Amino acid sequence: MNQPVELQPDETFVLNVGPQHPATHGVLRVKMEMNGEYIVHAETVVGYIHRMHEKMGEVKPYPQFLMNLSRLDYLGAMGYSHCHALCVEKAAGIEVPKRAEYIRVLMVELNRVSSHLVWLGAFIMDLGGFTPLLYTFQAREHILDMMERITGARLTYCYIRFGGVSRDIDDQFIQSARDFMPYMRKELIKYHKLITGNIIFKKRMVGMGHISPEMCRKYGASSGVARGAGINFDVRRNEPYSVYPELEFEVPVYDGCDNMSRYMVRMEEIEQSLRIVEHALDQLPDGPVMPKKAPKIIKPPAGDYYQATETARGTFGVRLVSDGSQTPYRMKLRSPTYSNMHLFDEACRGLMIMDAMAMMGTLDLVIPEIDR
Amino acid sequence: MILTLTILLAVIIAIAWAAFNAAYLVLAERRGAGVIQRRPGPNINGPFGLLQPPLDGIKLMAKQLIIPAGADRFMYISAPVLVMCPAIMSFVALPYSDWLQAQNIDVGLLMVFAFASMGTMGTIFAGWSSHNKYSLMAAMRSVSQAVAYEIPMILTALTITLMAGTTNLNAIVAQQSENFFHWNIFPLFGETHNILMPFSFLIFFICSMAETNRAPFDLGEAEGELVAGFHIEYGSMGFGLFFMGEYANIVIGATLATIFFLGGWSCPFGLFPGVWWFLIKLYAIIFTIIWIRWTFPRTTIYGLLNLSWKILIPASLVNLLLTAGLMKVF
Amino acid sequence: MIREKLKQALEHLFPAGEAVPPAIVAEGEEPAEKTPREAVIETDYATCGYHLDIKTPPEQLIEVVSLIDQNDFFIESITGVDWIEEGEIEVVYDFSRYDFDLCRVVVRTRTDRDNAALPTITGVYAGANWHERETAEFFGINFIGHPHLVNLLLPEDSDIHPLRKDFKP
Amino acid sequence: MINYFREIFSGLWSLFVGMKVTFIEAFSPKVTVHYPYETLKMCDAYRGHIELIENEEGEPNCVCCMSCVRACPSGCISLTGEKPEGGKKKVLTSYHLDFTRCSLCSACVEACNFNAIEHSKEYNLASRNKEDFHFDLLARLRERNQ
Repeated sequence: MNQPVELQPDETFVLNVGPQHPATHGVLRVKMEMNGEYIVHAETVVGYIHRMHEKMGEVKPYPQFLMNLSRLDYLGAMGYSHCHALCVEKAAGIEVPKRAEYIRVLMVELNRVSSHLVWLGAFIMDLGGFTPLLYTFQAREHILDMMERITGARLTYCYIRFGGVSRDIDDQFIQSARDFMPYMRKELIKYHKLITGNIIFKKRMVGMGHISPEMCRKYGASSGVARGAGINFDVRRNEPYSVYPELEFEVPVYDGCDNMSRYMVRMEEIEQSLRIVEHALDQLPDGPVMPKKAPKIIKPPAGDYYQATETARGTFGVRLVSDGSQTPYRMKLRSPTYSNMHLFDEACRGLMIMDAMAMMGTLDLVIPEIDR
Repeated sequence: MILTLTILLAVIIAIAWAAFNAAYLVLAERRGAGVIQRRPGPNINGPFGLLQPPLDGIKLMAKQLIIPAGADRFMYISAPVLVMCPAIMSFVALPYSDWLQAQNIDVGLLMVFAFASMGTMGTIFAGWSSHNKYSLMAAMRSVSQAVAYEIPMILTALTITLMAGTTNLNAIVAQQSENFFHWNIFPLFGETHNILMPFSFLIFFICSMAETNRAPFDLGEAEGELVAGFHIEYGSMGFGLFFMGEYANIVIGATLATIFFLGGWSCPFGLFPGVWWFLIKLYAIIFTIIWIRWTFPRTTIYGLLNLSWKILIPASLVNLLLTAGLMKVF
Repeated sequence: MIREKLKQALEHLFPAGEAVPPAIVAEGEEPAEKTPREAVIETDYATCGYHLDIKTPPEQLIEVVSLIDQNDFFIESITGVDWIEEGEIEVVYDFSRYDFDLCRVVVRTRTDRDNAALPTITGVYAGANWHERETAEFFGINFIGHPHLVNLLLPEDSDIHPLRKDFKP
Repeated sequence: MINYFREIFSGLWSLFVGMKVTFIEAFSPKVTVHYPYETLKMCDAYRGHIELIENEEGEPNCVCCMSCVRACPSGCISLTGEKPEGGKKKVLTSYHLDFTRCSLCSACVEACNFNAIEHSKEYNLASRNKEDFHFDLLARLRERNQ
């Protein structure tokens, strides 16, 4: 509906969005070549907080690398530790007690809810509405309090160990998690009233920021970006791991390919995560949370192992190349936002800057996770 | 001589009132945001945080005014003045009751609008002279926005002038003074019964929000994409003047809405008219504006222009036409 | 089954390399001495986490990747492994599928350590751009034909290759 | 034409629905804690920096087995111990924690088999001076006992 006028090659100018910019949620820089308010060409520059986690993985023994995984993504740290633990357990053949696996899934899903809540608030803040951020933080605070009581930290949990988890959950946690469900559902209705129905919001979301399924495939997008493009893909169900086959949940898919679809996918994911938590609480088996003989020294046999999981931001993968020693030979961390962000360069072409910023918000960026 | 002194005093009081309002509305906004977001807001400095605005002012004045390299110095320095001065000047013509007014001007309405549109000049000066692409884009947005919203706003004001037959703000209020049903927003009785007036009020309200760059129309300072918009390069009191100018403009917009539609200082029941009624109405409107700001996300620039050119301008034109027709008929 | 289909198509592509039986490396067993340059190996998903392991020479890389692209796979990641003892760098391409016909494909290709160069696959998968840039800066591989091969995560002016095993900070 | 008006009115209505939500929230109680004036108690599992645990005599439980030093991913613990004349067990002579590098991962506490270290509940740890984060835990223990 809005078409830029034809321009001469020397009529564009370059706008540096970032490295410090309110919409980039961290140190990310986008070099935008602009025609007035229209983006002609964008180049994303990442790497400002690159910490070389992969090299750290090569020089540290397996258990010492555990805590690095929490530092990848400060909002959904649990999912990343989970993936790493699953990969190493698969390689080293460590059995995980059923209860521990359930607790992991519980925590991962709660973490997913809290991560999506931050995304929601920050995304609306990109659009200029400040208040929803504080409402979502109120709800998130309940989750963080719950998880802090068990894991001992609010963001960098470092809770999952090879073979189990570091600490069992107690009745108080179960009770507070159960109490949280109806509260969160009520909050979700509030968000839908305040945000989803709003005409200004709808005008900015529906039909804006087109990302096609083909583009998703070429760039390897996952999570809400792919599911918002009508791709019915969720590692939790397509490639079941952990105890997800035993739990009931649906994968929300919208095929609008626009901002609204991606937004709705994430909103429904919150509901589905609540459902998983409820179900996992019902089915929670008794037993230990660490195997009887948890191995102190982990030496996976030589080989190449891969494990993918669905974290809050999409498909996270760990490739582990072992040479049979105590330290990995190579530890590749495939981060989901990396692929999702890569797509931005192509997808934002021809958009106005404010629509591009809205689209960037729907990609659910966490910069340390791109940079690793 | 005495007359001149009286006028001078009145003007000084008007300016003080404008500055006071601008400063304390910042506090009111922050406290209001706190209430909506279930947190206290600034409450440390003084009782209820009442010392916050003067302390903020001292802090801003104590800061160095940094002029970026490559900036047009003259325009850069004059821009905040150009934003704040017209806003304060408008206060001279605004009546608060039948006697409380700096100067009763027969073309008060015209004067207020003339000064209000001058504020855009300051915005574009700031955006252009800052030597920053963000601020330039913001300035361009502000101008297109001001052009788009001035038209429906003035058309609505024209409707009021048509009904009142005068541009004297006092006279406009005087016509609505009897009771609630004589106000222009619900003119069921009196000479001007016009069922379209609630829509006029809505148009005027939206336009005054857009004119003053208020959320959800704050595209000139959209922090999500343009960081801080036209005042991105301003620090210290230069920034403070922009800030105060914005709030002074809000007061002007709300004052005009009160005068045009809500009967100014007249009481809803025709009893004890006075300045307090005016202030109650004024601040009710201002708080609604604050409430709106902390509820909605920002519109897009084309959404904003579409709203103006496709909805508000046709609506206000139709409104003007029908009002003229109704006045002819009755 | 996409796995069978892809496997057949790939075996067609490598007429020289005979199909190798599924190589499930049992615990304690020594891995094969000399891995063939080109092979399609069906691996055990439960132990490794992927289904097909394709070894290809660099010359045939684009052909293999195009074939995978035609079968609607999405690119998951590209990375390298520095086999310093063999004097080679292995570049690993991961592909997977969006539908329920689960098939993870790993494409491996090797290049000389000292003069590492490989053809780019950005022409096939646009999303390989960043992955290749990352691999290039970490391992010092020249992706021939890459449109914009500058450092991505490392500082723009650095010329270190930190994931090489002989890297000393 | 009808759609034009319907869109305007449904849009306006949605704005009022949103305003109602914030209006209700405005009359709900505050949820924040006014930090420097009120503080919350840290929960039991909270992981602060590590602290030595003392036995009944006020001496540290540590037997200098060095397992915490080995377990630490960042190498931020350094300790020395010596065997006193005629004594059987090693006695801790110094225990330094470089908190600038600690990532609070709890590996050292889990590695300890002698119940010698625990996490403190301290979180007010901001300083402009790097030296403030080189903790001498043994000195802190003695200080606590006095």
